[in-house]
Parts: sequence; structure tokens; C-alpha cells
Amino acid sequence: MKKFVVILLLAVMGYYISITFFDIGFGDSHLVEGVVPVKDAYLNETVNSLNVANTVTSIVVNFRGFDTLGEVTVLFLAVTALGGILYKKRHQAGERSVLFSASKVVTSGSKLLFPAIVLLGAYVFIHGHLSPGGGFQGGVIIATGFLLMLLAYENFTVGHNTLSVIESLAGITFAGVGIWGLIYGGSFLENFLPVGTLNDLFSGGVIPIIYIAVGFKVAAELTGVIYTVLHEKG
Amino acid sequence: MVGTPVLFVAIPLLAAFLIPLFGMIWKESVRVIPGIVLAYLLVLAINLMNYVMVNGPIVEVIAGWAPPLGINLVFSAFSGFLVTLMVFLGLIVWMYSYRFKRNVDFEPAKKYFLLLMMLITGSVGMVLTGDIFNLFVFIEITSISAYALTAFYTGRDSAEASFKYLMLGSLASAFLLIAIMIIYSQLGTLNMADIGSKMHLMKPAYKIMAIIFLFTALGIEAEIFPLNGWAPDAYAEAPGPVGAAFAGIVVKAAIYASIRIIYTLFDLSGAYDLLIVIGMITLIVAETAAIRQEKLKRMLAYSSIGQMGLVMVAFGMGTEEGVFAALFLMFNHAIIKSLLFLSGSYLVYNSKDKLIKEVNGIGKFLPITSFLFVLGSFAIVGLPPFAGFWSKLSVLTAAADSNMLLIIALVLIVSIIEVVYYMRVVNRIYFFKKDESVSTQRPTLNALIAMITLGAIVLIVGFYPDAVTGFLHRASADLMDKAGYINDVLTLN
Amino acid sequence: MIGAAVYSIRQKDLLYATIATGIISLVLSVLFYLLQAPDVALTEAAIGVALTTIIFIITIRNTVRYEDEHDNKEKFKSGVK
Amino acid sequence: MEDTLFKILDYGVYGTAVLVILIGLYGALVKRSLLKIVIGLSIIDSGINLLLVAIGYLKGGTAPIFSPGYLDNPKIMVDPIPQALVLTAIVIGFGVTAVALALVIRLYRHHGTLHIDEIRNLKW
Amino acid sequence: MTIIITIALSFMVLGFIFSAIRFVKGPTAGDRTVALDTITTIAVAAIVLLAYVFQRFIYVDVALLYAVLGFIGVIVIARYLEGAL
Amino acid sequence: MPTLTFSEKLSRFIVNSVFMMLVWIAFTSSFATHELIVGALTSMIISYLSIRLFTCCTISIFNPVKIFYMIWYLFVFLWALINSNLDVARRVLTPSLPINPGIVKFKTKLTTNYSKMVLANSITLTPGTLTIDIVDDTFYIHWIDVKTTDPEKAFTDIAEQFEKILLKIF
Amino acid sequence: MSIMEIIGGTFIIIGSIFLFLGALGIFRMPDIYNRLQAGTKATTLGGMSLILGVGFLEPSWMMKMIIIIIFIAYSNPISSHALARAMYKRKRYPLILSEDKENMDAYSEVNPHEKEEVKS
Repeated sequence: MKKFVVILLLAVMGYYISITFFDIGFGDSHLVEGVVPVKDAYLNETVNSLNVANTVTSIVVNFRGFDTLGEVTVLFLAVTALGGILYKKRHQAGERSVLFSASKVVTSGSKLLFPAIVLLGAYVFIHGHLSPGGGFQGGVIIATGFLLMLLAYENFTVGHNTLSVIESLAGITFAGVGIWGLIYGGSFLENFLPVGTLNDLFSGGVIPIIYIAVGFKVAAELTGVIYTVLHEKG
Repeated sequence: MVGTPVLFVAIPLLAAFLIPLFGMIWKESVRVIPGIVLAYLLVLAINLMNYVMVNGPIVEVIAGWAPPLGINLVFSAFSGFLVTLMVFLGLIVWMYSYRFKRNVDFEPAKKYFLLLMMLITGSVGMVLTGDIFNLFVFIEITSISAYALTAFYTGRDSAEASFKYLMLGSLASAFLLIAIMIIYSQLGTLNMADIGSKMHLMKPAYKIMAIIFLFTALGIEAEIFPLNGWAPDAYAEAPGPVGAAFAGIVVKAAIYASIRIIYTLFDLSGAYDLLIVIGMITLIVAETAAIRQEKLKRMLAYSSIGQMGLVMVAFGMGTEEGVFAALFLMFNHAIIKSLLFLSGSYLVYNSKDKLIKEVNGIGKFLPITSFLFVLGSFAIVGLPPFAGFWSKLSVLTAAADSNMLLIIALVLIVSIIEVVYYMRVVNRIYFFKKDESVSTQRPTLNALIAMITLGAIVLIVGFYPDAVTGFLHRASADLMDKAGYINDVLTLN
Repeated sequence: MIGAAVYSIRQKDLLYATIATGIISLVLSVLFYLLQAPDVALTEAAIGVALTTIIFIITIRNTVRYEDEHDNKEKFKSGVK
Repeated sequence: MEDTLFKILDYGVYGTAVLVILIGLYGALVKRSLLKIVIGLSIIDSGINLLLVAIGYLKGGTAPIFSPGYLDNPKIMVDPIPQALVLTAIVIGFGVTAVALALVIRLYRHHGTLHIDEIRNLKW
Repeated sequence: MTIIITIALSFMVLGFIFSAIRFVKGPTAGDRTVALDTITTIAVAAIVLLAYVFQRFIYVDVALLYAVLGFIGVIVIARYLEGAL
Repeated sequence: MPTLTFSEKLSRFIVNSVFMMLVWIAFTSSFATHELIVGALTSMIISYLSIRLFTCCTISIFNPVKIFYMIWYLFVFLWALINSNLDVARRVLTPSLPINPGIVKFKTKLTTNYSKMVLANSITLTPGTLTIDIVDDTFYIHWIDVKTTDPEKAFTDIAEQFEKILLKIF
Repeated sequence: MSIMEIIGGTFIIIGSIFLFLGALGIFRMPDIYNRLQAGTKATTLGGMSLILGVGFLEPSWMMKMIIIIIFIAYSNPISSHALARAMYKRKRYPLILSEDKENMDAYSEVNPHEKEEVKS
């Protein structure tokens, strides 16, 4: 009976959402007449005054950099919350996350692949302003590399203190760059470096620095998440 | 001017990233740093309020791009007033919970104070921001801290309450995103002032869809009636000071956001009626539920929901007196409900089930705490010499001005219900015999200072309401001035 | 994608539902890619390919594998959990 | 070639997104297992993200990246803002999912079951 | 050229459908994981091919990521099935 | 973790950095100066940090003879891969599914873990075989069409051609 | 149509056919190990050849294509090996068609069979 009611409710809701979005239309400009959308300004400013190739990056880091700061904070809070929710008074002695190592093929394979994965992550977040990707993606890739090592070896450990130091330093870099912009240029996260030439690695002023900091931070945070969760024995 | 509004967000974030580092060197710093930060923010807020009272609102721009492009923060009389209130309450809650129960150990204390600080930061950000997606981000910051704080005690039910909250919260964020996208697809902008200035161009059908989704989403955070399932459980299972923070800070921020959206973004006249209807239903349902509760904190929680309904009704009148009354109610509710939660959690400190009957005769053992609780009860039901009286009076006069007699009758009936269940507790505190099996706990000095400060404010506002009404009139005028808001934001540079 | 979503909701075995969420994420990523959003596709790929799977699987390890409680008890008796 | 591709994409995308959202909502509301509820929530997130990206799409557009060869024609680029928003939304969704699963583990530790009827101590 | 790419894409779609059927039918978790692995490889190929269709070199990054990370998901599931987790 | 002497560390570091640099160039597909500088820095940092992990080989891997054998191995491997695919195609497309599966074992003379890993991967990709496990020196192979269960014969059938070359490389 | 395009097109067609055959093999084979055999080999070669074909069509992309090919060829066998080992430890014994059941399963000396077959 409850199922039936829920399905009915969902059908009504789905109908209204669908007609709204079908009416809005797909794949062409659906703005109200006479409105100048913000995206044109973004696209122009990105090329002309920031010299960043990837518009998504310039939006995420510069125009709407405040969102990104909040987003990084959300991840940071998620790590803290995980630690708080799964907190136990003391860890039992000899508690291990993985019971035995994988076979030789997997262990040697992951050993060889691990530096390559980290390099891929570094590539993704260093080139965040030129190609798709950036701090989050790079950080996630590095964390996945750590996940591989943690899975393959029974006694691979990650220093918890090291992680939190890296995380804090990266966070301070982000917020510090923002505050420096406030002091130097008059508003939070304002760009205070020369912007370089378009499609060069050293371009975009402060954007690559922030993205590298974000990359380190996300990598440390997600590794922390994986590590915490892996050591949770029901 | 001593600082800029962006420091309200930047400084706590910087401190949050610093806390783990300092915690390795000096363990006490995890407790001290949030206090220093909150005290600094309070000073900043008061300074900025002084500036705003003289010179008009401050509009802060992030990353040096003028508003339609960049994100902006607005520190006007209205938002500044709420920010000051929130930071002040945050400081009180911090002082109260300095060594409260599980906070004695290092690891939990680190997480607790960090999360508490971020809860306050998220709420302050929700109030300050002038960008609708930034609002979403701050809501998420607030909610994740709230989930973690709700589940902070390792008891059986806290995780359940937190899960319930989380489920509704993620639905809320999903709805919020849909609403944001409907608006964006039509107007091509995310800035609130820009949206407000272009809203008349949008088709009414889309407007209705967007406002339904927005209202559902924010209603979950603001405990509006059909969506308040999480609230009593979360209040009851969270640590005592966190309950105070929810009632005083988080809900205020959510109410602010929904009011800002209805008053500034949309020009639908039906929205005000919607506010009144929903507010009235919330009020009746919550108050009748409160009278049936057996646990102290759940009773307080339902009472809090009821008060929020009253605030909604007052906002829904749409006149300047109504807004003034609503703001006065919000101010009083923040102070008084925090006082009730803080003192109430010492009344039932050691009991397992936190039942109301366990406070029997506790007045002799904890005289100051009990006195403060009773003071809060008297104030919130609106007995004449206390703070709550003036706010209820202003609601009644505003309703009378708008010829809404139904509201007057409703408020009076609800007040009677409130009197019944609060007086029941007061009666038990002083005139019942103490149950010997219940052990009591004396409040620590810092908790006592925190509670007495709140009690003093209740008394001061009660005997001398003009202390705040000046600010409130200014703030309500500020909210009503939609054109001024849009003008302030959009004519920057 | 719809099929995978329906499958992962209807499947009683939570492990299979988790693998199905992996497929949802993959198809979603390809769709983002077709909609000319390589940034988003990259993010979805990076998060969906291993991280979501591992946290779901660890939850399954720490709790139960079958949605139906009766099934769990049966499996528990026969020693394979 | 590209025309057929666009025809497939045309209205199917919105339809798919809405259907996925509805399926996720159904799972979150009807299912009795906590893990199923979390899976439902993550499916809702997927659907919403698809919806948002679809709004920014422009027929015949290309990604908003000014790499060599695409320097001087911002008119044919798809809308970058929804993409930036979805980036944020995905990461936030992941954080929320992690917290939810931690709560599930803790509930199981206390109750020994994931079935929602046996857990419900608190009344709504 | 167009016709070649159309043929290739339709073959891939067919492959996807067969893997999906195996995913739904597959009696064990292993079979389903094999289907997931195959679909990942097909997706890598499809992404590279579509990058050629769209003529954007930078799109290839997505395929690179799937090629590197795709197998970690499989290893996660394999390690769980092995009983190591 | 074994302790390493300085020369071992140095040789590993160099090998590691060179490989990383090659991978980086492949990632960026560009020879601009900035890219190369950043790539060199990144690969050096990563190889310094992962010096204990990446233990595949010393600097002697740049010996021309070994490089020649590597290329030869590549060709042998590719030939086997194409063969195996034709084999799979034949089996899949035949309506009656001509298979006779089973598991056989054999012993190998290879010593290091990496060479075993490469051998196992090659076996997995060559006709009709799939490595199931390696226990010390013994390989356990799932064979889709078992011709013999004798370890010696199975070895000649499956792995001999690869092992000959691998012994020269490692 | 230049010579490069012809080579690239041929590779693409061959690759897509092998990808399809891999999926068909997964669909048709009787048990998990045989499915892994078919799946791994055919999809690996199919993907490699298709990506190589695209590399021929756009010679400046070649380097990235080669690195993708290396990664695919490196990681696919590892994952299928891990899966096969996991399934054996999970007590899913391979299907054996011939009469000589004892000798055909050499791996049972490491992981002895148990009587009961469990649904996994």
C-alpha cells in the first residue's frame, strides 16, 4: 500500500519535472529574451584577462573560488566526521585492515604501477588549467593509487600524522593565498601574479598554485578516508 | 572599517586547518583556538555593525570580479544583525562546552570543537552570501557538521537520529540543486540580486516549480511542518550544547535563507499566503505534539519548531511591522531557547532517558541552574516582565494592523498550550519530591558563566526592550527594501 | 543506465547492487563526455571507478551482504559470510 | 554521423535523468535496508548531475577549453558554469555518501541488523 | 571515414549489450565483475574513438584515466571475494 | 623493508626517473621547455619518494643487449597475442563451443618477482591460458583446451618461448 | 583517402570486431574461467588495435595512444588473474568436461576442494 502511494507521488512529481525540463528545451539557448547570460562574460574574461585555457578551471578556481574553498572544507569535514562517528576508545592490538597479501602478480604489478598512477595524478593537477582535470581529479587519482597499495599489501601503512600535516599545509596555502590576495589586491582570492601567455604551462597567475594545493589536500583527505574506513572492523 | 565580511569565513577556515597542526604541539590548543576565533569574530561583527549603522550596507566582492560575475557577500543591517547574534551564541556555546562530558579526551575534543566552529561558520556563510549556489555549498558545510555532531555520542539512538537527518538533508540538497538549475536555465545567472532584478521576466510556471523546490529544500533545514521529522530526534540525541546551537544558529540561518529568497528573489504574492498557512499548521502541530512529550529535550525541540512556525507566520504578513515582529521573535527565541537547552541539559545530566519526571525536586540541589531554566520558561511563554512578552506583543499588534484576526486567536491559544507544558516542568522542579535514584551534577564554572550571561540578557531585554528594537527596526526596513538591495549589489564598480 | 539503476535498486544481493552502481557511474561518465563536459566526466570517472566501490564494499564487509535478513542467517550458518 | 548522435541525445537525456532521479527516490523511500537507502541517495545524485550538465549543453558545441585550434570561437562552446557546479556537487555528494556509510556501520554495530523496522526506536 | 566509425561504434554497442546481458544473468559475483571489466575496456576504446570524432586531443585524458584506474575497481571486488578484506 | 646502500639507491633513482620522464612526455605529448622542466622535477620527486617501492631493476637495464631482447620479446608477445585472439574468435564463433577446460601446473626457472609477473601476464594474454596462481616456482594455469596434464610438456607448450627471453633480460 | 586513413580504418574495424567478440565470448562461455579467457584476450587486443587505429588517423596523438595501450595491456591481465584467483578461493571450481577429473585440476593440491558448492 505504501509502495503504491509512493509510486503515485513519484509519478506526479516526475510528470511535473519532465514537462518543465522538456519545455525548457535541450541543446539550444533557453534563456528568457533580453537577458545577457553570465557565461559569455566568463568565456571572454578567461581568455582575455586571465589567459587560462580551461574555462571550467577558471570558474572553479577564480570566479567562483569561494565555492571551491567551501567544497574543500566539506571534504575536510567529512574526514573529521568519519573519525568522529567511527571513534573507538583504543584500537585493538594487531588490528589489520587487510588479512593477507594478494598474489605475486598483483603485488608486483601494483608496485610498478603505483608511481605511474601518482605521476598521472600529478600530471592531471599540474595541467588543470590547460586540459580537463584539476586538483580534485588529481587528488582522487593519487588517493586511488594509495588504495591499490593498501589493498595489495597486508602491512602497507600510511602515516596518519603525515597525512594531517600535508592536509593542513595545503589548506593553509589555499586560504593564505586568498588572504594574500585580500591584502595585495583588495579582495579575497584576487590574482596577484602575472598571467603569462595562453596555453603555456606557466600561465593563469595564481590558479595553478591553488589547484596544486587543492590536489595535495584532496589526496591527503581521501587517503585518510580510505585508511579510516579500511581499519574499521565490524 | 576594521575588516571585511569575508574574514567571517576565511579566518575560521584558516583556523580549522591550523588546529590539527597545533594540536600535535599543545593539546589544549584544540579547545582554545576556536574560542579565540569566535571572540575575534564577535569583535569584528560588532565593529562592522557600527559601521553599517552609520554608512549603509557593505558589499564584499570575492576575487575582484563585480557581482554578476563573482560571488559577493552582503553585510547589511539585517544580515549583520543575525551574524552578530550567531557569533555571540557560538561563543556562549563554546564556553559552555569547554569541558563537557566526552570533551575531556583529546581526540573527541579536537573533532567536537572543529565541527562546532565549522557549524557556526557555515551558518554565518549562509547568511552573508549573495550567491545562490554558494548558499548550497554553505548549507552542505553546515549539514555535514550537524550530522557528525548529532552522532557525536556513541549511544544507540544518536546514529539513528543522525541518519534520519542525513537522509532528509540529502533530499534537500537534491531539490535545491534542481531549483537552482531551473532558475539558471532561464536567467543565466546565479547572483541573488541579479536574479531578483530579472525575476519578472520568467514564466510563472517555472517560477512556481522553482519556489516549490526551494521551499521544500529550505523547509527541511528550517523545520517546517511536514519536513521536520529529523528535528526532535536530532535535538534530543545530540549533546546538550549542540542542541542549543541548532536552535539558535542553524535554524536561524535556514529561516534567513528562505526569507531572503521569498522577499528578494521572487515577486509572487501567493508566497506570502503560503508562508502563513504553513507557519500556522507547523505551529499547531508542533505545540500539540510538545504537550505529549515525556522527554525534556524532545519537548524543547517541539517547542522550538512551534516558535519557528510563529516566525513564519509573522514573516508572511509581509508588512514592516510583521517583519519587525518576526525578527524580534527570532532574537528572543535564539537567546531563550539556548538558555533552556543549556540549563536543561544540566538538569538531566546523568539520566539515561532524559525524562521530564526525573527533574522532580531538583530545585534544591541545583538552585542556580533551576532558576535559570525557570526564567527561560517564563520568558518563552511570554509572561509580562520578560523578553518573550514584547515579541509576542509585537506579533499581535502587527497582526491587528493587517486585520488578521485568525492569527491573533491562534497565537493566544498556542500561548495557553505553552503555559501548560512549561509550567508542568516548573511545577515538578520546585514542588515535587526528589527521586533518590537520580544523581545530579553541579555545573562547571564556565558553563555557569555562559548560562548567567544569557539569563542576564533575557532580563535586560525584558525590562528595557529598547536595547534591541532600534537595531531591529533598522534590520526590518533593510529587508523590505528590495530595490535598495539589488541596487547596492549590482552597481558596484 | 536506467537498466542498471533499476537493477541496483531491485537486486537483493547488496554486492551486486554495488557493482551495478559502478556501471551506472561508468555510463554516466560516458554521457557527460558526450555532452562535451570532459572535466565532469573525469571527476565522475575518478570517483566512481574505485572510491565509491571501496567504501560500499567495506560497509558490506562490516555489516551484511543480503538485503533480506533471513538470507543472511542462512548464509551465516553455512559458514560463508 | 554526428546528426544521428545528436538525435539520440536530443530528448533522451532529460528523460533518462528524470527517470534515474525517480528510481533513486523510489529506492530511498520504499526500501527497508539502510544500505539500499544510501544506494538510492547516490543514484539521485547521479541523476541530478546529469540533469545539470544537460542544461548547459549546446547543440554542436564543444568543451569550453581554449586549446590550440579552438582559440577564437567562444560562441560554439557549451556553457561552462553548470559543469563547474557539477564538479562541486559530485565531490560534496561523495563526502555525504562516506558519512552516511559510516553511520550505517555504526548502526549495525549497535543493532546487529540493517533492517529499518527493527532499528526504529525513535518515533517520527 | 564516417561509415567506418559508425560500424565500429555499432559493434561496440552490441558488445556493451552482450556484456550487460551477462551482467544481469551471471550466476556469481565474478561473472558480473568480468562484465564490468569488459564494459570498462569498451568504454576506453569508445572514448578514444569519440575524441577523434570530436577532433579534440585533450578529451583523451578521460580514456587514459579509465585505462589506468579501471582495473583497481576490479581488484577491490576480487580482494573482497578472496576474503582478504 | 630491506636497507639499501647508496649506490643501489642511486641506480634505482636514475632508472626510476628516466622511466617517469618517459611516461610524463607521453602524457603531455609536448616538448616545450616548461613542460620538460616541470616533468623532470615531478618525476624526480616521485622517484625519490617511491625509491623503496619501485625495485624492478638496476641501471644495468640500459644495456643494449637487454634492450634488444626486450624488443624481441615484444614481437614474440604480439605474435602470440594475435594468435590467441584468432583462437578465441574461432572458439566463440563455433556454435558447439569446442572447449576442454582444466588446470595444469609447471615449474619455472625465473627468480625475481617481476619476471614472474611479466611471465604471468604474458601467459594470460596468450592462446587459451589464464594464470590462476603462483606458489613459489609453480604456476597454475587454467587451460581452455587441455592437451596434456604433464608439467614438463605443459611448460614447453605454454611458456618456454617467453621464459627463454625473460631469463636474458632479468 | 590517404594511406594513413586506410590503415587506421582497418585497425579500427578489426579492433571493434574483437571487442564485440570478447563480449560475445563472455556471453557464450559456460563458466567463469572460460569467460575470463575470452574476455581478457579479445577485449585487450580489440582495445589496443582500435586505439592504435585512431593513432594512425591522427599521427600527432600517437604518443598518448601508445601509453594508453601500454596501460591496457599491463592492467587487464592483472585484473583477470586476481579475479580468477579470488573465484577459486571462493570455491567456484572450474568446469571440467573430460573424464580424467583428478588430474585436470592441478590447483586443488593448494586449495583442496570442499564437498559443498556454495552459491556466491
